[in-house]
Amino acid sequence: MSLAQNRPKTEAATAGMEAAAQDRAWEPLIVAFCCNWCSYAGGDLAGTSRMQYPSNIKVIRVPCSSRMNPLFILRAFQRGADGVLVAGCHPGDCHYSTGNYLVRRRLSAFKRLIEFAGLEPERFEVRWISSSEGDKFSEVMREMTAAIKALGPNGKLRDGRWRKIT
Amino acid sequence: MRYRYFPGCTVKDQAKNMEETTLAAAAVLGIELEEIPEWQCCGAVFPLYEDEVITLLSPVRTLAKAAGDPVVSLCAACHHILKRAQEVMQRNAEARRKATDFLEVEYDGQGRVLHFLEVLRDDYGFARLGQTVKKPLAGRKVAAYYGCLLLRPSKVMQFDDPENPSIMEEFLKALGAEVVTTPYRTECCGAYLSVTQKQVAEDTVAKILNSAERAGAEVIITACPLCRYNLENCGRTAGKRMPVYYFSELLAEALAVAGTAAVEAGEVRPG
Amino acid sequence: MPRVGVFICWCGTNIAGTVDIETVVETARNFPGVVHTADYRYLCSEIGQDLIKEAIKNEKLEQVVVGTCSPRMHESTFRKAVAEAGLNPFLLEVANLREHCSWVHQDKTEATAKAIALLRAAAAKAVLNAPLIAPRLDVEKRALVIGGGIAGIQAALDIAEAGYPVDVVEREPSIGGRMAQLEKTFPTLDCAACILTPKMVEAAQHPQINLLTYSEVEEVKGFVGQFDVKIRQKARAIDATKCTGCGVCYEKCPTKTESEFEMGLAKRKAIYVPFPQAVPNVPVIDRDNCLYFRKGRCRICEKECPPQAVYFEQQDQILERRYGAIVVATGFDQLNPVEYGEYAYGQHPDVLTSLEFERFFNAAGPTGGKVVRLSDGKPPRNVVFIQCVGSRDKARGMNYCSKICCMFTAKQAILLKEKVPEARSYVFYIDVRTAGKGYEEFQRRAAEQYGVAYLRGQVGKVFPDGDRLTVKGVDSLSGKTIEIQADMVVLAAASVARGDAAQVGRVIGINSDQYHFFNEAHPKLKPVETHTAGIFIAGACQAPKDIPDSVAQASAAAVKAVGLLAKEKLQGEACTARVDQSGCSGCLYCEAVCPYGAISAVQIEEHFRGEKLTRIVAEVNAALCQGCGSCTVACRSGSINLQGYTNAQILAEVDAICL
Amino acid sequence: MKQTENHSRFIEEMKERSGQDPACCLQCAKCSAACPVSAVMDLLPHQVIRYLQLGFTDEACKSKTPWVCASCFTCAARCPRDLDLARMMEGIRLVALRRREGNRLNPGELTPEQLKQLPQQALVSGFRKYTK
Repeated sequence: MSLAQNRPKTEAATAGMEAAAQDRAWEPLIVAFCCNWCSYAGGDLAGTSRMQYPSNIKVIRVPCSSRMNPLFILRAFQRGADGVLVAGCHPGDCHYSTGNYLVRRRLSAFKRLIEFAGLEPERFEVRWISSSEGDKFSEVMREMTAAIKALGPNGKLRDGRWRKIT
Repeated sequence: MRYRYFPGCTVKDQAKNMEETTLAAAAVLGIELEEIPEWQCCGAVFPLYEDEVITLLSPVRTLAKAAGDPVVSLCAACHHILKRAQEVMQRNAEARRKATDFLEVEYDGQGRVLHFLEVLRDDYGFARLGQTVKKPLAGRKVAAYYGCLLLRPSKVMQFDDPENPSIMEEFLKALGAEVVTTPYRTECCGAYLSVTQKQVAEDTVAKILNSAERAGAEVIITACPLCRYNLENCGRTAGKRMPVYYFSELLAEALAVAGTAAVEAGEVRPG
Repeated sequence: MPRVGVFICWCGTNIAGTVDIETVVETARNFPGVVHTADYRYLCSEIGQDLIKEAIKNEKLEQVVVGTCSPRMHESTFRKAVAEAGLNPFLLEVANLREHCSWVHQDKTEATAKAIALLRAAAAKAVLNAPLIAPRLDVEKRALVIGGGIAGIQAALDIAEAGYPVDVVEREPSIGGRMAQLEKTFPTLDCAACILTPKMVEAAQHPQINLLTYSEVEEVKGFVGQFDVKIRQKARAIDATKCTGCGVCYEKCPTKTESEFEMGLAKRKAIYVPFPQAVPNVPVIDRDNCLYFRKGRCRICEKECPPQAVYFEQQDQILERRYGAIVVATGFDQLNPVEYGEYAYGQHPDVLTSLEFERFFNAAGPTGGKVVRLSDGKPPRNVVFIQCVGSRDKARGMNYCSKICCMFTAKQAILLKEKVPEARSYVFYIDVRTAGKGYEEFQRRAAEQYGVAYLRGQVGKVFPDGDRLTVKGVDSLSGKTIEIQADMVVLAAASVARGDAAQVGRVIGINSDQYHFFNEAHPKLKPVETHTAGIFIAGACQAPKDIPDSVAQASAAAVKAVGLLAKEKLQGEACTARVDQSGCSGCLYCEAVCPYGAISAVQIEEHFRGEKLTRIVAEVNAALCQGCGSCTVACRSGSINLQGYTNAQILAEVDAICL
Repeated sequence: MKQTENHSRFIEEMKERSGQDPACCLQCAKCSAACPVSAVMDLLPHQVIRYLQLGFTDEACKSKTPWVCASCFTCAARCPRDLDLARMMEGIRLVALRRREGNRLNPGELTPEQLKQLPQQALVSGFRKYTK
């Protein structure tokens, strides 16, 4: 039995998710891959400090930004993400010493590739956010959301069977 | 070396000798100062409130006319306002749009905005100036007075160290003068308070001149007509007789520029 | 499809206030594999954990998903709970519904939708979880302490007393650090040397402690329990086994240069010990200034040395050693206030930093213990102390409070009154911060019994006018501007991280904050740990700190190090990389990117159509692998996977979030 | 003294137009110590900011201080919280001027001698600062 059933329902909850979603204008979906040691922790600090940012961003935790296989990013675009962010420790501060140097090289090449494939380069960003930069974390999230909102929905690289462009 | 020259109102009237001595010296040094045609007042005050765009129009018009060529001025106030207006044009897209739309010009903050002293330091070089000097001001004990507008805010003006500047001292050294440093050289002289509350300006000026005197200065130089007015007028009230010159007057003297109105009028004279 | 249980935590109102729990639970019920859902006010409580354990048993759950606070907070708690119920602890996934959702969003509909997405991703990853076993690792029973100030000395003594050998690496020729530079310590005014020197000697004589002075750490490799460290022992040009510390060499040396220990206020010789009580009492030749090293002649010290200990040909030595734990205690610097032109520091000899002023009180200091003006050698009558020079200053300095300045200024004002009874002290302050045992009483004593004038305000400018300093300040309480004709001005410059702290942190492998102070693992609950297991921090390298705090933190770090060294075996990383050797082509790109040298080539035998073939493939040493996953991306055939974060799992998360 | 009813609107406008937030001031009073003309102010600069922090905006506007301020930028150059007080003073002046509370400078008050000797720059800036 769910304890939640005993609680009074709030207005927002009773209105129903579906109806609410329909009332709203298009909202971008942004997938953020954050390294466990710096950027994910920076996100935690943003939370502890109650630094608000748009809910469009959904974070996936990876041990290190060097775990980022470009395929993960392509998959996100394929499945309907409008933007993808990879965040790791500042160069030189990697928990695993050199991981972010690798990802810096890999993903700067990858960024040019997706640009070549016709995607606006702003849709894919790599940022360095340390565990003490809660403010930077929320700022990057706000900036990225604003940038993607300005670009509009992404249709490129998208698998039409997966998620509809609303 | 060619520059677009913005004189400003004061330099054409009350501070005429600053312009005359500068132009005469510049001619000797091979620095071409080409007056911007149909220039207007710089605005006299920099609008500190971001919604005051009207006050920006005048300096922006001047900057737009220079179209990216380096703009040089002599009056510290003019230079301050041009430099800060340029910074607003670079930083604030909203103000830039409003100002350029209104003026129907194109300007996005490009180009160097310089004070003549910066031209001497950065482009001509004080070392070279030292070699060009014909009549070194040997034995003349000169103090430099900077005032506010050239130095602050230092992030925008980027003129010199705001608390311990050295450009005027190096300039004086190049002219062969004996440099006297006074700790009050960056303190405000009272600015336009001499218009409304003269007593304030008299007190601040007395402090500056007393300290220069104690340090052994015989002459004090400035680049600001208002500073000069205050130092002379309020200084006189306070019983001080230290001569106040524009930097350019000593420059012309050291270069032995003859025939300018200033020299003939006896404005350029040994201290 | 495994049987998945989903548990949602309200975290009081922390999550439930912004996320509609009921909707989330309802939705989660329909995730693939989910056979059980529940929610509770505090899932991390004992009752909450029991709820999970019961469900695992009753519902025969094979995978557990919790929607709670950050996994960095409670993942280990729930792993333990899952393990207690008989499941492998790695069959657990955490969705971060608090730090990444309820605390950063206000709109309940949005937050609820996001919570569902995050939970869906966690559930999608969970169904692909496999049981993992962490390797057990050896522990080298020796500790390294970096920095030989009071914090380093204390940590070394505590570890040594617990029975483990310790090496102390100190960059300077002597241990002692900043504390050795101080004359007196607050709030008791006992002499710094009197309480520090015995500790220095104790450290030097302890059979378990090995002092490596005039040495620096060059490289740290390995991981908790097995750090491989390279230490450069700089050549002193003295044979320490022969030197008796008689001091003839530095008496005879003809070359003088500025003494670092005296903050440049006095001279030392090119061959020198930094201060009389130095430990070890073995001089060093400063090669940048020594006549012989610069010009190839002199060698007076060599001639005069009675035991013939001078040894010009001595070379730097590299010591390579393995340590189980490391304590970092590299200390702090005082900000150089030259940026603050208005205080005339560097333009007038009577404007000093407090650390410089401290040396005036010391009998062995630049003035022989007399407080006098450097300009004319006369004792000062009016001394102005300016607080917060570079502290609490986001424009030109540090945004933080340096914590110790209020106290050391009160101390110096008291000492001044004792040395120069006719002197008057004026302290310009923003706030007086004296939290600490006996601190407030001490500061009040300065104001009430020693007549120190405290002025609440700041100084606008110091004018070196004539032979005195005109200080223009303000007292904000009376609203009066104040001009003081001062003889000396003392700047309480901010305590800052060592100039090369960022570089040192990089070498050691720990990260630092925006001011380059080393970061603790948790600001409240892990104050001496770092994010790198096995490396601990103590003293002012973490943040400005006074002596009692530094000593306390050093002892805490020592206990943590000892606790680690006392372990028979350590549990290693479970989420390690694994090679699927059937797909591996043996290109070994993975080996090149591995920062731990955990990947190597092995030869395997295969039987193919009755033939026996051998080929080269990659193999991961699980004890060395730290689980960064870098190799998985380098692998061209996708044959290396990171356990716990497999390609399939991350793709499943992406799919689930984009649904 | 009491809080002005529309003080929060005033502060909001000030924050937006001058980019300076009085809440950032920690009242170290360095501005007052640095001010070359504080001698003739009825409130020291830090006190004006304190009034704004407390919502005593009317009192801040009535003070002589913003009119004495010479915009020499010394306070801003030395403020440890990076506040530009000159902009804040300008904000107060503008509010008062825009309320048409009367100009602070009357051309008739200037002596013929002043008019002759004062640099144009002083006249123009004086009128720009003190009149609307």
